[in-house]
Amino acid sequence: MTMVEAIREAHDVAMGADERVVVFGEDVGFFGGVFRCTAGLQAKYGTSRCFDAPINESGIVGAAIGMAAYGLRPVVEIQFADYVYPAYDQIVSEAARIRHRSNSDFTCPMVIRMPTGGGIFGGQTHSQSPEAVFTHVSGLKVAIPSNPQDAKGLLLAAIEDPDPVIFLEPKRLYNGPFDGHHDRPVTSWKSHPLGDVPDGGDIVPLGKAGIRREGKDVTVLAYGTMVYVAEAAQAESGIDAEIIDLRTLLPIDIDAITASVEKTGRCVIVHEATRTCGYGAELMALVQEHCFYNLEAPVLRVTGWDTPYPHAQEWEYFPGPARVSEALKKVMEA
Amino acid sequence: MTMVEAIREAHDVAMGADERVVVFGEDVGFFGGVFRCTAGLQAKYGTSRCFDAPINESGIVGAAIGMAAYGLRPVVEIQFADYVYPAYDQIVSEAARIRHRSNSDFTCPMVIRMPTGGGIFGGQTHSQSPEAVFTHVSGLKVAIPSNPQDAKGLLLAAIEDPDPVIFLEPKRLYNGPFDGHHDRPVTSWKSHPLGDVPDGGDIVPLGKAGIRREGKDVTVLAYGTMVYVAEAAQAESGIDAEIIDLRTLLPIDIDAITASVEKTGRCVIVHEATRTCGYGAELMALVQEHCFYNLEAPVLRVTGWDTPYPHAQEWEYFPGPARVSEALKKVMEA
Amino acid sequence: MTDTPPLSLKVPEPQCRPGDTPDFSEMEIPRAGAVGRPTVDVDPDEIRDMAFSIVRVLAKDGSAKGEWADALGGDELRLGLRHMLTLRAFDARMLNAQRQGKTSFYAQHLGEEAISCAFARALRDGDMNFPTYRQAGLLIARDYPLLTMMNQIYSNAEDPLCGRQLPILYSAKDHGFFSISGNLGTQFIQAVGWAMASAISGDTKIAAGWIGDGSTAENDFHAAMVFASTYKAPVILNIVNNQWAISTFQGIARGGVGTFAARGHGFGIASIRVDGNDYLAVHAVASWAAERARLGHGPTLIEHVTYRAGGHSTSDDPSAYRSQNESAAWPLGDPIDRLKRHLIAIGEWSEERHAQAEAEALDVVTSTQKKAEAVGTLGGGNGPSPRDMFEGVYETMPPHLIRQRQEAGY
Amino acid sequence: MTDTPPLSLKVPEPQCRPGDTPDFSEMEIPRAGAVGRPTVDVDPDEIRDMAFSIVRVLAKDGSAKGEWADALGGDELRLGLRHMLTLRAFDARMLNAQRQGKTSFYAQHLGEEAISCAFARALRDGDMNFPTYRQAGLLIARDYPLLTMMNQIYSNAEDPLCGRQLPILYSAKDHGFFSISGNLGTQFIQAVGWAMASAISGDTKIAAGWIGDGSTAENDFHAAMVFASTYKAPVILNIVNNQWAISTFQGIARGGVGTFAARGHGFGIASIRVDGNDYLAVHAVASWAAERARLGHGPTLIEHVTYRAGGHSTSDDPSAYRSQNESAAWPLGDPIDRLKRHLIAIGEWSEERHAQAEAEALDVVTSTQKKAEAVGTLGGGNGPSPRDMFEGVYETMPPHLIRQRQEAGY
Ligand SMILES: Cc1ncc(C[n+]2csc(CCOP(=O)(O)OP(=O)(O)O)c2C)c(N)n1
Ligand SMILES: Cc1ncc(C[n+]2csc(CCOP(=O)(O)OP(=O)(O)O)c2C)c(N)n1
Ligand SMILES: [Mg+2]
Ligand SMILES: [Mg+2]
Repeated sequence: MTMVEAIREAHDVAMGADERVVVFGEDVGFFGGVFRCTAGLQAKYGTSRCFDAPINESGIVGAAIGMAAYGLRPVVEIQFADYVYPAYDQIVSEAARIRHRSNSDFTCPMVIRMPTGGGIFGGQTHSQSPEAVFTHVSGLKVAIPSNPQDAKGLLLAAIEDPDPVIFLEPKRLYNGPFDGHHDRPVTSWKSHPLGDVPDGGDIVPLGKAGIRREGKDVTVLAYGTMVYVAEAAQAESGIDAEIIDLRTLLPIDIDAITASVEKTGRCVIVHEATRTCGYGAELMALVQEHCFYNLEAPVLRVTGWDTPYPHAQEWEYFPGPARVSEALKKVMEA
Repeated sequence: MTMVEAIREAHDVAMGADERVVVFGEDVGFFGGVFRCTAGLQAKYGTSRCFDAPINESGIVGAAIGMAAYGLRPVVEIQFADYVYPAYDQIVSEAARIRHRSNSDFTCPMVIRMPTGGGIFGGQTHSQSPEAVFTHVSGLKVAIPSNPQDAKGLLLAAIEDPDPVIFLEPKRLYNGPFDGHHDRPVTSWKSHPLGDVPDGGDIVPLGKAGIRREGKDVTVLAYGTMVYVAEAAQAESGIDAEIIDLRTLLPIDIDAITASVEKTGRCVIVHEATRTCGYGAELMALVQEHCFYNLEAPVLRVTGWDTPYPHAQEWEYFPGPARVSEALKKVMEA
Repeated sequence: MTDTPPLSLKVPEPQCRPGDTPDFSEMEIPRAGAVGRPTVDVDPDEIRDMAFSIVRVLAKDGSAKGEWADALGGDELRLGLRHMLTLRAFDARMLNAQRQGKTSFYAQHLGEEAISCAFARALRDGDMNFPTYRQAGLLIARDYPLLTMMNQIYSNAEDPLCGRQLPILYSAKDHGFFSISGNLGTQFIQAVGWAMASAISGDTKIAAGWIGDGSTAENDFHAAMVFASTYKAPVILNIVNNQWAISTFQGIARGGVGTFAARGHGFGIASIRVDGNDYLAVHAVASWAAERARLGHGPTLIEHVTYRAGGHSTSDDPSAYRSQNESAAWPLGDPIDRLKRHLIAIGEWSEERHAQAEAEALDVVTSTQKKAEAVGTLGGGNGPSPRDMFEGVYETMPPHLIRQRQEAGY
Repeated sequence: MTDTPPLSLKVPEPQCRPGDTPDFSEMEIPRAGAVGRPTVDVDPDEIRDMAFSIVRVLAKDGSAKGEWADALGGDELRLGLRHMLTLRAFDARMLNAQRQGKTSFYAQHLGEEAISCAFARALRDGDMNFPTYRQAGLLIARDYPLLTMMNQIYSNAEDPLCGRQLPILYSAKDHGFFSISGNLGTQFIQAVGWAMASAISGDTKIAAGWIGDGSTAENDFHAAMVFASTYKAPVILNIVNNQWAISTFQGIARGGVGTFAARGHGFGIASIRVDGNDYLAVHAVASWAAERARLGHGPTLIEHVTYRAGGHSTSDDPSAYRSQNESAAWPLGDPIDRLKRHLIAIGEWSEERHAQAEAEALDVVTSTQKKAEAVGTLGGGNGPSPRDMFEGVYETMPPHLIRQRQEAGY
């Protein structure tokens, strides 16, 4: 199934199993969301468990916080990650802090879903990857699946989690894997093993990375769409790279990272977000702190540039396989 | 003079020299701000150039953006950095992007001032250091003075700058330097050379770090209050550390950093903000990218913990001289 | 109080969904001319009822009725008609171009043309609009070059925004048109700030903010109302109520009050509802609000009542969430038909001249489109340089961006 | 329109500043009993005028007047008086403790005691308040232990929040008191969300949001109004208008409309202004709003009109921005005096008993304070463990935090 269908199914499973799970957001009710991730839920569970919200991201999150404090398990959709900033205060000052500041008198189990990343000619307001402004915030968890299997399993884990989870959905992967070769025919999830999603309620645990390819020469740390870009770059460069799909950015699976870098002695970090103070900076710091004496070459970052996400220059901005291959070669030659 | 007086004087000089400079924010008008940084301005320049704003940080920044688009030079105060998040969308999606998205048809010259950092028993909502959520945003500049001289010069530079500047004022330094020894008598700026502030309109340029102490053993990268903590740690550890006061975090003075680390081969990064994805992660990445082959030891980060800023445990949270000294020793022994 | 029954959540529902028969009979529509025109210095309290009525000028028979029927002459009305015809033709061609893959995205104005076209004519040079993506009439009615608009839509080498911004999110300072944001609501408070700046500077210019019915729910709406109310800013705050926000009907944003204009009553702001499909009414109300602002009597909130006859954008299929017949059932008619009928009624126009004007509008648009496509279309090769994406992040490019540009090889 | 004069910025100014003579004669104060009591299912439109008047029960002579004079008996009134006396004594002692350096910060309720004390008695167990730092009466009037409050204020080893949170930002779920945020406004929409959750769950509980006059300017206020209006949430939205926001007078937030209660009219929300220094009036209006919410008639916006007789907080010196005589000139008097006079008037109280009750309240507070100080005061040694700052960031501590805790040596 597609990632959209997997996300829909995760909602369905969770709502069916737990009355406390409620779903709302802009256009998520009758219509089922602009990406159709909640299609059918209102018809099945009624308007008081799946409904349209006013266009107010801060209000959506703020109301969800109140619902979570009451005892529900709200799962809300922000239509695009680019539109989460109005909710930033409610997320950072409230959702992330309520458990700590109240000594667990009140808690905030909720999931804030949002399509993230580029590759769809969405320009600067439909393409952003804001993960780093959440991973800096203690009290939050941040997950980002790269395939339908993980999308379902991680979303179920996020809904069960007792704390607030930012759930980033790489929109370019909704209907098929994408390795950055925009000029080639699009592929669908049907033909991909990870598009084959198990029934039922099995979760993919938060905080555990996945190894997408074992290799001995260099460790590639990636997540979301960049996992496929890394795979393409590996194939094209022929370098025996170990590709790690981080899956959860906060808390990070440091053991998976160190185990790999200790083995390879080299590391390339890939993300779509702008570089300065992006999540790659933290990965770079962690690798340096944990594996300094194993490193045979400087760790490299391949990222989006420090500019707003452009419209016409999408493919010059998007860190594609060519740039990642180059980094792989560079880190091997160093 | 104190840092508060220096900031006041910078406003006064700028308002006197340029009619387009207007100042507003919560309690900044008649009262002159809860930290008194705008005291006297309304009386001198009138209520239409210095006035109280409704308690709406998003509105304050949003209105200032409109004023900047008109051609004014707004300087707004956010009462505490902890309260800037409601304005995050206006800052990130608007102020930072207007020049780029309009191809300079419209621009956004404005300064957003806010007291930052802890050390005053302000608890989790009067102590935060949110610099990293701004340094990740292309289109913004971020400055943070550590003394009255820089406060005046950097603020004047920020007001003259053609682009939006986030101006962080370490509130623990408003009335005197503070090295983390909270149990010792407070010192004032009078007795400090950097409290001696030149008259007139000389600026301290954005993007240029200051070397606070030359040394050959290890480079300490610090800013704001941490500069004094670093000085104390240096003195107490006796290690010949070179202490760099970054002063501007975006754009960063990479030349000053590399020059120093190439010389010392060792680096300790100190900030008060939470560690994960803090500004220190980017510094760590930059040092690694630019000085990998000069590094004789892992770069270390001394930071606030990944928790909300506590009230009672302030001094266990605050990265004081003891922790920095320890890091200096550790990096020397490595 | 004794025990109470279980509570339940009330979720507003639209009157009709796909398959249902649209019925607007609940909607109270005063006849043209019924609502009086107060003086521009009126106390907002005295015109409370105007937020619950609708200012209308054009009657069914094409005549102009009442105190709001202001002095627009035949030439001005024909010009207005041309602007609307041009906008409609422009939309048709650009929708088509998007289907042909010549651009990534487009949003049309179908049924809403009168609002931006008439409003633009009520402002002066130097005034500033803070528009949404559905007010291109503000540009067309102030003679902004269609070619420049198309070059942006095609993100070609002559795109004035160098391919950085999405199609249709125009920026035209010298045409009183602020750079459109892709983020809803943010610009409403910016318009108020701009107006405050004009007042601070002792200027005579005014600003106009624009927001959709759905977007009034955004928090920036509140900021705009608070600041406009407190500082009596010379600003016109326009709500375009086209009944829908993508798939969400206006009731979700409006809630338990009858109209969006009523929001103004909480702030002591003069609030007027106007028939958004009535060129004369929109122009008259806009002129009234502009004069009020210019004379220092403060802000006006205008709710333009209209209907989004087309899809939300080229990414949208309305048949999934609303009845296909709803547009036909919409009681305020089509703005172009209504102005045309009026011009004919007053002997200033004819079916023939209209057909000719329609053809002319289409000609102009099509020939301009050829020119634009000769320059290039999205992904068609002759686009803006990758260098452009690094420019303009700051006035002067900082070292780290220069390094990145070099790393990128541009 | 011909050329217009230069515009200028209007910045509202308070009636008086230090040195000026306070004058509240502009303030319209209906006599006690003048405002009628509608049925709880009333259409908000029918009670528009209530947002511009003030519900008052207690007359100058101490008698209770009109339809809002509800059935509180002597015992309940004496209890209410005790709650207010206790809160006032508590404030006095804690202010003093702060001056002595036993805590970092305190904010008092002087003059506003009736609001939270009376409101608390109108709710039921299970209902939830989302308070600000100026509603400690909600705890005291529901018998939350003073000792626990003080332990938090002193951040000592028995601080229920382990020293993590500021003094006075209490959290007491089982007393219907949500964890107070240091960020203004954020909780107003959370209260609406909590109420929606109760409705979604078919529960009978209601929520109450709290916000200050100045904080109504925050955008979260809009979110709360929009969601409450759209989903008819069972919530009471309380605005405590104590005339000041630190140094900023209420006119800066209120703007061009006469009252804060009027904000509700833009949303079709029942809006009532009440004399916040009148225990009976606050209790009656709160009970009315609670019943309205519980019966599914939706939200009520209440503006409590009062005066912040003390400084904003221990960090504030009001003499710098307002007249020292303003408090004395405040026309609605003191809530404790007024309830006392009423009790005496109805023969349920006497000066002697009052003096005694005052003494008792002070006793209770002082002896409790001794107990709390015996445990410890801020920085006095016996504080919460540094370990506690690492706990509760998440339900289970993630590896990176465990590492940091070890690095910290705890
Ligand atoms: C902050 C933000 N949230 C969500 C969106 C996605 N979005 C784009 S248009 C739209 C609907 C807007 O409806 P309305 O305000 O009624 O304007 P209309 O399209 O009807 O003219 C939404 C939800 C956005 N662009 N920005
Ligand atoms: C988001 C935010 N902005 C600013 C502040 C700083 N601040 C604390 S109290 C206060 C004034 C609040 O006034 P009001 O809402 O009238 O409540 P009152 O103190 O009068 O009870 C301000 C500006 C804050 N705590 N949070
Ligand atoms: Mg709409
Ligand atoms: Mg107040």
